[in-house]
Amino acid sequence: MTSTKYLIIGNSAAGVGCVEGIRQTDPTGEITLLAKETEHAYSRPLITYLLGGKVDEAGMAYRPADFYVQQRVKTMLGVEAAKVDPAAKTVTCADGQVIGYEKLLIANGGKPITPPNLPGADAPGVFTFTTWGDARAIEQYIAANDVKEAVVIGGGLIGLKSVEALTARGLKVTVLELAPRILAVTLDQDASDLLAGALASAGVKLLTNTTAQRVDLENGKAAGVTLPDGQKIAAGLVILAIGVLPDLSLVAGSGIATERGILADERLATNVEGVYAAGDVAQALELLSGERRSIPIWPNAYRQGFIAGVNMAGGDKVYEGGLAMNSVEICGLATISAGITSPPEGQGYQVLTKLDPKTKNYRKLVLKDHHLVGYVLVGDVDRAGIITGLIKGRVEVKGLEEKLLAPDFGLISLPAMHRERVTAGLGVWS
Amino acid sequence: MKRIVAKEEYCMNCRLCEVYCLVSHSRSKDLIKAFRQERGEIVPRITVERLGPVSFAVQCRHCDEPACVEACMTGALHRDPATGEVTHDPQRCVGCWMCVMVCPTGAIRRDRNGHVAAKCDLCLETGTPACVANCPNEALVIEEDND
Amino acid sequence: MSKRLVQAEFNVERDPERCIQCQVCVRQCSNQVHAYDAESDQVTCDEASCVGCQRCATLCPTNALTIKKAPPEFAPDNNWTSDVIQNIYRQAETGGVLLSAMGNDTAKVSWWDNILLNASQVTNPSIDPLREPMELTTFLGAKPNAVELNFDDQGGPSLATKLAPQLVLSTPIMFSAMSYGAISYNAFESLARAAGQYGTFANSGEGGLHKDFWPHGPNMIVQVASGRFGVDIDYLKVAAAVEIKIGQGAKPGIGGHLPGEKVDERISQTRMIPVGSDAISPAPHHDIYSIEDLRQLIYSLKEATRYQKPISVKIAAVHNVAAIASGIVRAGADIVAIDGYKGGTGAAPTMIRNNVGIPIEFALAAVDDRLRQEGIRNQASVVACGGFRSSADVVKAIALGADAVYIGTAALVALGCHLCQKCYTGKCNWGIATQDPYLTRRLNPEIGARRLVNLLRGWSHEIKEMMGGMGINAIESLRGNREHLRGVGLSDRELSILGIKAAGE
Amino acid sequence: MRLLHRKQFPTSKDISGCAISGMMSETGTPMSGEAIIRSIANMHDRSNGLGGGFAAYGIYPEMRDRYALHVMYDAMDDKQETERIISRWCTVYGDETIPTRPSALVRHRPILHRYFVNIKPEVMERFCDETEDDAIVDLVMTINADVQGGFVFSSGKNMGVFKGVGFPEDIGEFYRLDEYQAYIWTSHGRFPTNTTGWWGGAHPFSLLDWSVVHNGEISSYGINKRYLDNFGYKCTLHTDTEVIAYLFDLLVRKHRLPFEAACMAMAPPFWPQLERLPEVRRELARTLRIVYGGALLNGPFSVLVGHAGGMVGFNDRTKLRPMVGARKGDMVYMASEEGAIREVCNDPEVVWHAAGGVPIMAHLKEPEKVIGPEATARLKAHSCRLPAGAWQEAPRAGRAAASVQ
Repeated sequence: MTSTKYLIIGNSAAGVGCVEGIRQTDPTGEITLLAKETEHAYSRPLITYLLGGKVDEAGMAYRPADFYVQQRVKTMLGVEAAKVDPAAKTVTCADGQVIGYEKLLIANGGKPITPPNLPGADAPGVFTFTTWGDARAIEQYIAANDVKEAVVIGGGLIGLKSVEALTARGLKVTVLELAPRILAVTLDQDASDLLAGALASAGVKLLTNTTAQRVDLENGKAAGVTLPDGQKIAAGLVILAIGVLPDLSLVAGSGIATERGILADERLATNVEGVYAAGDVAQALELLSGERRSIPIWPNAYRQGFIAGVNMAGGDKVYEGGLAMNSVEICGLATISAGITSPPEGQGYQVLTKLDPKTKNYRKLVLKDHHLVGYVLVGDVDRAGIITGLIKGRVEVKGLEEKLLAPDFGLISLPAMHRERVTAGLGVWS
Repeated sequence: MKRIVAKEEYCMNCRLCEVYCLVSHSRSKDLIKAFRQERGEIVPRITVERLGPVSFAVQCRHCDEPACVEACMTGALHRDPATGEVTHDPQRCVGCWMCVMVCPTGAIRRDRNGHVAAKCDLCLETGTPACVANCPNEALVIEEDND
Repeated sequence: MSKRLVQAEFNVERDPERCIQCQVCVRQCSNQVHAYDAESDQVTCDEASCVGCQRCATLCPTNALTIKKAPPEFAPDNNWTSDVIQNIYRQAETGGVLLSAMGNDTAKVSWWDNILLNASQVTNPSIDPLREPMELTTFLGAKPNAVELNFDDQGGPSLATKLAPQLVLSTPIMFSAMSYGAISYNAFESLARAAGQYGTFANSGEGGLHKDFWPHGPNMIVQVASGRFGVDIDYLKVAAAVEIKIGQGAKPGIGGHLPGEKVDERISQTRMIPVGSDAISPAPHHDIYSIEDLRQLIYSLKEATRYQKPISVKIAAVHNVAAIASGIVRAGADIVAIDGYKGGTGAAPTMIRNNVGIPIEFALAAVDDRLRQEGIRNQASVVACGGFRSSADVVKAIALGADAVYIGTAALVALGCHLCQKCYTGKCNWGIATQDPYLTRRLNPEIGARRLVNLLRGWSHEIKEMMGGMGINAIESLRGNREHLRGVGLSDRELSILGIKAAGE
Repeated sequence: MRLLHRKQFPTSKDISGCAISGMMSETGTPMSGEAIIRSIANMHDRSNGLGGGFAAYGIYPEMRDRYALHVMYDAMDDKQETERIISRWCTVYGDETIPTRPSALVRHRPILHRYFVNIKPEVMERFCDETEDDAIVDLVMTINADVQGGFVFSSGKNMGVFKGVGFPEDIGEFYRLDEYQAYIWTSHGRFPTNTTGWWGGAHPFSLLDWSVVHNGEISSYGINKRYLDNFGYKCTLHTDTEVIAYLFDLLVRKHRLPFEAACMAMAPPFWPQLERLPEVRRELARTLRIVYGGALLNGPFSVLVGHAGGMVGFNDRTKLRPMVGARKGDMVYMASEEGAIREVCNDPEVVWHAAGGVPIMAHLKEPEKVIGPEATARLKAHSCRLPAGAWQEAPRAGRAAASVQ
């Protein structure tokens, strides 16, 4: 059995963040990093860009090639962790290796959701799309089978980025979205409509309120899908982009508490001493609600990993809470949203909107008790971060509401304390 | 670390910092050519905000724990722990605007031409930030921050 | 009449090849000369409003702008010049008094230019101030005729003489009275800081001393003027010296007027008058109708400051200035400041500015002579002011007999003033003579103080060079040393009043 | 050729180079003028024949309570006019032509005459609380200002100035100085550069018993003159030497400053040096400098001041002109060059260079015995003598060392 001071499971944002967090506090302690995938730390969101040809393989690196050497991290890539034994302070790998640790970070991420009752879902030509491996496989399949048409099931972020990549490769794409509109979770109706318009102008066919009933096969390979109403859509490629779920297989039966994900406290520690969780697998503090929620987005993953790393190395850093937010540019139309974008009626939310259909500029702000809790910007997204900062910093914006909607809205209108803090480079929270 | 500090009591809204920032990041490095030929492609990485008589310039604050670096999914944004400088590598940037989404000062702009983020690089190539060098009232100064 | 006859004074030339539409000029002109037309993406201008302050041309990053004096081309006439005609148009339109600012700009000669300095050759080594000591330290205040000593049993000497309070200057140059109100807070702060940094004095002017500036008190001379603005015991105590302002060279015989719109909260506190009320300085002090009254005020101020501060009296140079100065010295003043007719101001009736008073050169020479004739020259220091433009002017003034000089216009020029002479409009684009918060921030007092200190350093060094050339290494030996002055192009009468020989003599 | 008319011309200040030499017996032993002539002749090249002169103390012992007026005239008219004034002001106890030895080397001589006088009591009434010295000063100023061709060039008691146009050794020969006996001799050889010499312009310059020989140029002359104006001194000669004599008279005789204090007023320490003085002296030096700014002597000079009680030598504060001191027994020597001293004293006990601004002094050890009670009382009234070292400070930093003794 080998053993290490710090053991990190996962080689994405949270894992890298953890390495950087540990090294900020403990420059020398031994770190071992385990990951199922064999690639050097890469930018997972870039897989659609890779497929779309916007970045090459070299461009996938999230950190320089010598990053782990520089950080004095022992990497074990292609090794899948199988079981955590907190009592023994060991992790058993799928290949039987047992690794002892003093501090453990579980950051093995999520796993794609596959529809349970979709006939043909396991046929060649049907893919989920969350890893570099998926991107390679899809690319090879398209080339090998000369695919011209594709169906993307799911109008969320992964789905739409897949659409963009496939379109860029010259495929004709149809999107199936079960909800009445795309990006239903993060955007409101108006913003969804603007994006749907952008998709349409790029030649993408969008079908809402529907999904595939089955995958049609031809010679054992996917050849299209059939919708509940019997409509058939021909496609040599079907991408399942319904979403991801925290991958809890590793901790099953270990005594580490889980709900939707692994429960992590404000220091990203689990209920078990010495074990931390971060990233898509974790269920940690959410800023606005004060509850623990799983928010599988990159910035949260990194920050959680970083803070976990600091705390694992003996530091004391508190996670301020994650905020759901997304930036997505579809067919040239930029959209940034954060927090609550479609508040329920009658619960005291104040909504300010400004829409210019001609320029496709849209601003929507959601406030409660004179504090911003969410926003959507479409088109002119510049300086969105100021608004994000106001949400994160819980800055009272009483009297500023109208100014917030102005396109030249800036720091100068903000309360002096907040303004001075951020312009001093101290960030929102210091 | 060194930070560019804006003294709002002496900012007079001339916005020459924007002019010189743009030139400093132009291909030609020439005022007239930059404005004639490249305006629209490139944007200044500094913005003067004004409200009544008060104005000040904002550019990247090179935060201690930069939200943009945390949010950057490609690793294009990086904070040099030795100098504290937050750098941006346009070669690795894909223009996802995650940094735009989180920068609390709104200091990261979208470069319209390259479709990459554009932010203050302290004009490291030339040594002195163009905005500081050309601020006629020393409302922009470089201050050593000992934290 | 619907149309004004007054024509634009300046031409604004914009080089379209160079203009990049950055609009710096638009944002910087308080007179709204420049405007941006978004439709055509062009910057346009309205020349009629241009005052020729050169702000836009200075800040234009591509040097696309040239501001040129554009005198309307009336029929050539040496008497009825364009200025005269335009002034009459103005008065015909408004029925008002013509106003001007800064110093007398008429073509009358500056006598400084007709005085030349001496230098050593062979018989007397000139001194290199970079290698040899060169002393400019100046003491302002009353001096006794002689030093008296006591001797103890062993013959050890001790001082029996107790000196009257003195101001110690590292260089014989001070900043003239310019009130907070006439100039901006930042301009005032620049002067005060520079005075402290260089070891000289700034003068509060007649507008009081804001509490923010009290820390500069050890380098401030505070004025007590006819309006008594901002005068209370703390004001007197915080300063290094007190100056009774009787008159100023730019407008002898008349008072001052700060319009109520400039009296904001801060100025109101400083002047001790309500916000928005006009600050009017009467022409005379209404408690000084005679030299005896002046003596009473001088001694009231000495009592109030427990005889610890020199009391200065500032007068405008007028025809019988020598006799007046003698009276002032005999009335107990420690310092007499004489302001010549080229002295500056924020606002004066043009006719008064250009026609009342006498040049400082003659006034100074006459006063110094008179005080020496009466044997009272050491009883008070003489400070000359009114249009000093260079270190050479200063050297000449000191050689004529001044202990020190006040510089006002030169200091403002160092701060960026371009002498557009429109101080009284309150729209100073250089942030100096204005209270508009959008404009005042244009003067960063850190830069201002640095520039003023540089000016003092430069002039002081030049003074040292000129002294070194004369073979003099202490300012005491230059002061009143008219042997080192020669006149050129001056009449015998002028030479005789100045007390100098003609060149070649 | 009416030489004395020059004094009426508002000419430029006289600029000169020159040699100076002085010798004194501190015990008051009389010496003939032979040695001082040899000494000054040794520095022949420092003069150009346009002026030479001597001051001698103790030469009129039988008339030691009378003021000895040495006067030069252009013509007999001038003499008559002057004598009218003298007789109006003074009781004349004797007068005579100053004896001379005709010499081909001394030409264009004026009429030279001397008078032994006191101010008449009725004239003294005009001077209220002032002294007879003040009245003599007034008389000298009056004659020198009002009489076109008359010039009083010596006015002290028991001393006299002998000067003229020529090399100093020739002037000494001319005035037959080998026949006088004095306990102090000072001398001067002149090298004027931009004026021709005239008899009255030669050194020593003298007023009362002050005599000044001077090498150098006073750049502060313009203000020194106007400063003295304030106190009633009329500088008629346009020579900077004149202002030195008047300044000694004003500071020592009238303001009663000790010699060291007077020298400190005329050549004050630089401010940084002054700041390093011990506190008591610092305040004193500072006050002297502030009050006597107009008396500060600027420019290069070395000067020898003779008076009834002794001899003071001092330099400008940056020491731009030479001054060497030497001592042997009761003899003190001061000269521009050491050779001038060794010419008359081949084995001095000590030789030293005077530091800039620091006076070197010689005093009569027992003045009462030498100059009598009245002159001694006057000396005390004029100047407070201090114990040695009360003023003297270590050599001023950064300047030549005060001595090598």
